[in-house]
Amino acid sequence: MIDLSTIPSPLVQIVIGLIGVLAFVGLNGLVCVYLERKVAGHIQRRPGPFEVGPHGILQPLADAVKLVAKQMITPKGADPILYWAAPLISFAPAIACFLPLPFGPKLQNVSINVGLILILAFSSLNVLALCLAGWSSQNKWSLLGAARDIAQSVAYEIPLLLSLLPIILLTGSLNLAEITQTQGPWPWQWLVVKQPLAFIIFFVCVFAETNRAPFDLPEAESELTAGFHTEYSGMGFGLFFLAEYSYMVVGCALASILFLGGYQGPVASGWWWFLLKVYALLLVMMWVRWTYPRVRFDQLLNLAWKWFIPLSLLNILITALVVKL
Amino acid sequence: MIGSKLKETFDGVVSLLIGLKITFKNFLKPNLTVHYPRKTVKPEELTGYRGHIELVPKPENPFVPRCIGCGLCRDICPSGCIEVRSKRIAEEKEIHTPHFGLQDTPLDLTRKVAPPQKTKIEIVSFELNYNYCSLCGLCVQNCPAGSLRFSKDIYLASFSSRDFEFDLLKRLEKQAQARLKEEEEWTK
Amino acid sequence: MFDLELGLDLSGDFYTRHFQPTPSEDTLILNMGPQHPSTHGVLRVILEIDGEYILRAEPVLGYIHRMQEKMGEVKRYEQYLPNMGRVDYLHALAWNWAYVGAVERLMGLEVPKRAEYIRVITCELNRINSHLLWWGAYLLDLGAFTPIMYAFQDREIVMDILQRVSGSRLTYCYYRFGGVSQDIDDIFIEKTKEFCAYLKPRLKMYKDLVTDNIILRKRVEDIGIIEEETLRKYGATGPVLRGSGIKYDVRRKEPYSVYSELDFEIPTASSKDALGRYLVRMQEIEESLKIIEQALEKIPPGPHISPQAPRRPKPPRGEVYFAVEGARGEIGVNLVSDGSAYPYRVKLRSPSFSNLSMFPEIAKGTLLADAVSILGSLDLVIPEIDR
Amino acid sequence: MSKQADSSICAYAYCSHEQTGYEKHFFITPASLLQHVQKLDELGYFLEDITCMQVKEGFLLTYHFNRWEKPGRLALRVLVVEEDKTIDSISSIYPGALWHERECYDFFGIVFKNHPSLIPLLLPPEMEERPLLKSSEKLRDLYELLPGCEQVLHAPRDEEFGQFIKECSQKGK
Repeated sequence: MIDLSTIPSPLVQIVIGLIGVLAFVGLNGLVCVYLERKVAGHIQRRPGPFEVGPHGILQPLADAVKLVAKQMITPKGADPILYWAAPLISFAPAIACFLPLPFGPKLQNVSINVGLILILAFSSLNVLALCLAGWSSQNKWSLLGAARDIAQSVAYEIPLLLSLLPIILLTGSLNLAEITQTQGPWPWQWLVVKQPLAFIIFFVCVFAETNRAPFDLPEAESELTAGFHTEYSGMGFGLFFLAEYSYMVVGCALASILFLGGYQGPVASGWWWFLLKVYALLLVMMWVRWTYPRVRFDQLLNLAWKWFIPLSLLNILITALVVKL
Repeated sequence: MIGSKLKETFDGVVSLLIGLKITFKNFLKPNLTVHYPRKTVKPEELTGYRGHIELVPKPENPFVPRCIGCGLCRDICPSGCIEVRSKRIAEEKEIHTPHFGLQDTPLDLTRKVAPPQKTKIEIVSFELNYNYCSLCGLCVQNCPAGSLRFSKDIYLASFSSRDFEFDLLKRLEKQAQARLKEEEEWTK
Repeated sequence: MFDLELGLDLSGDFYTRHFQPTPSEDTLILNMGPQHPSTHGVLRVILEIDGEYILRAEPVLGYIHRMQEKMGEVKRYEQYLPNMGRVDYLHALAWNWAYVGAVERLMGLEVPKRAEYIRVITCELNRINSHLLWWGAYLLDLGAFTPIMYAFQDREIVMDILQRVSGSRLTYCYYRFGGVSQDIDDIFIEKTKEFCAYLKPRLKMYKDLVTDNIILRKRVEDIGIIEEETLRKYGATGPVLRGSGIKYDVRRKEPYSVYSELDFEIPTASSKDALGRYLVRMQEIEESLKIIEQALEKIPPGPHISPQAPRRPKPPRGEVYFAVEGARGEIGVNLVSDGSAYPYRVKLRSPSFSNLSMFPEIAKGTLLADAVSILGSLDLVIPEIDR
Repeated sequence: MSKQADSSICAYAYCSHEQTGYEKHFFITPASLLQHVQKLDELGYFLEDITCMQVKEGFLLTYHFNRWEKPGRLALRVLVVEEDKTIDSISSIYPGALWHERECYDFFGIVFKNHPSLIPLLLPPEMEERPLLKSSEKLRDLYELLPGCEQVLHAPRDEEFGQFIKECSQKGK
């Protein structure tokens, strides 16, 4: 790994970083698809992908080739501009979210003071994309999916932000690298010990924000066939897919930076600890997906409004008191 | 009120964790899938399996089926997928020439002297259209000669439906040849 | 596609046009199916929804209609046997039994005791199989993907056992007039006993994994409550009926075969909702295990098919009705014979047909997600409805 | 248990469950169908199914009823003549009959009066022919099919059914 801070010009630094992030997002998509299918397979006591390459390791590549090669169909009556803009709007901010993430001690694209805010702002754009996709597809199922997605995202954005406030109160910073620095390498020095409730709320909200089961209501295939992306084919669908996995990584990365000490770890701190934590959390997300039934829509909203928002407010209050005293 | 609500929530969370525990345990257990082209089902697991029907040869001659050509299987088949054709052929019997003392008589006595002609049934063709077969087993059960049985062809696949129109006589012949070959090799 | 003069919406097909929306601006006509993932096969439900609330629902059938009843009239009695495995492919043996039983009743044919016990064992095994598949598929409807794989894991064992005697794995054609086509052997008995011992801890695992899960509970509790009156007016039977607390089971109320000699309970649930139906089915698996174990103990030696069993039955004139308890409810075969080798009329009474006809009534006013849950809890097999 | 179908087995109203699967069956007139079904509804019967059969005399509609508490499959039989293939729909009493009646309409073309939507259920809507109708040489007499029912065919006896209902209500309530 190169030390990004040694590159003199910030523009060159950002360009190289962007290329790196793009490569990471693409690679991550492949790894996640493979992991997801293997985890699902082994939980269900079957091998998962097995035929393409040794232990099916090339299967995601084959899938990607298939998706790229497929015809992109615009349904009759759909608004073509909005329809094809939606996957791009979904995918582009996902890349921006990676920029302020400190992967390692020196491995950070842009070190800005409002890194956290930046990520939260960019990740919220996903709602718009899903809404557009559902609306412009001229499909009733997509429309229902979009409607669900807006309600769900709006509801879960609030506890997501509220659960992060105690961290900001404790560390006094919005800079992700600094927040990492305030935590030590050992698990008991991580913020999750001080803020277990915030961690749980945050993590559950990540599930809802990224539309993962058991909160995958916008795409709920047994109810809405495929929800907002019912009509998408080829890379249109592929981009939604990539974006979903990217947001999952962003969510897990935030969780590991804010609560689990980021790249800091016992013995030797470095980017490997960061990736380890991120992928461990990703595996938990997959594990959960293949275990639970889906919740119902009103239950999902009830959970946000009746449980998570009051609880996270309470958490802020207690934290503020403790910090002040 | 709040107490029961909290208890319910707590139990709910516990149930969620139990679910995770069960799936994790299963995650660690070995796969159950049979990787088909590399592994196949053991033959003893195929006991009772009904593949398509095939002919049973006579014990003394593996090339000739036991079939007596009665056509019962064809009649009883719900899908009408069996076609049997047979013909009666006279068995060649030597004709006893009349006594030499009578040879000069003008009467044609040969017919009277010859014993009644015996006929036997030869199966000309026995075709099965497996595309329509519903594997009910009525033909096997009702065959009076015990000439039908189920094959164990479990891995039967093809791109063309024509491949499932079987000539069972040919199949029997092939099986008999394979058997002979096997026996030869065995004796060697 | 809007006829301004008549004020009619002319888009859609015959059935959508018949399903005119109520004159209101906020509703949406939604075609759920015939390829929707949770209508299991080829059922189509036309919904009128307001947001996600269902105002009206109308099932449209016939997508895999095969005219089984006509086939019954043009085939001889014995030739119709393989059709029975294909009416309800999940509980094929119950349909086998209903038809074979009707012909036997018509002819006054006595079935050997051993054959009766074999029928009970295999039919109950098949019932377990059917309930397991329902369980998996229902959870698939509710968004849990893993249980169906576990269910298939167990189903595989049952299918192996049944394949041993019947030759097929799904669309069995095993019962014959006056008995069964093949006798069971010791390995069958041994494997069945092993399976009974194996399934009990599995059921415990299912309970921990799914039944106790709070998400599932919230998805099925108080969903799709069916009142007694509705059940009676629509003629619902099977677990749907017992889930509302009515103890009606053909095996007990109208005992056929050797069920009267066996000791088992009819599980009921008083909650009347989807959870009730769910629990009834889970308990029925246990009861079936109990029946199988008893039957394996009690099975007498003897022939597996009656020596008087006709190869080509020609039942005397008359009409019979034979009902058996299938996994989905009361299966009835109504046969009319004119004394020839062909039935004069075959009427198949399928339980799913009556159970589904309740759906418009139950689904009214529920959420779309709940409608999926209700549809799943009715345990529909569409080929059985369409016949 | 020799159960040859001679004339003794299907003696009019009471027939053996062992032999036919019915407890009782009644021939009634089409006009009285609704009021009889109403009475069955009051007695707590549920509708199992409705089936139809074409015979030389016309169409024999059979309504199967059963009860949850006591065994008792009951068949109500109504003969509809070829010239006038209409009968009252019982869907106002038993909404479960809606689909069964549509099915009969599909297969035999029998028109049920006051049925809210008598449209094809199982067959494609554009299909004209009625698949379960038989050609005339295949048709049988009702006498042939249901031996022992001769005396009631020409004069369906509603009073017998009335008697039964009376008995039931006295016993039951």
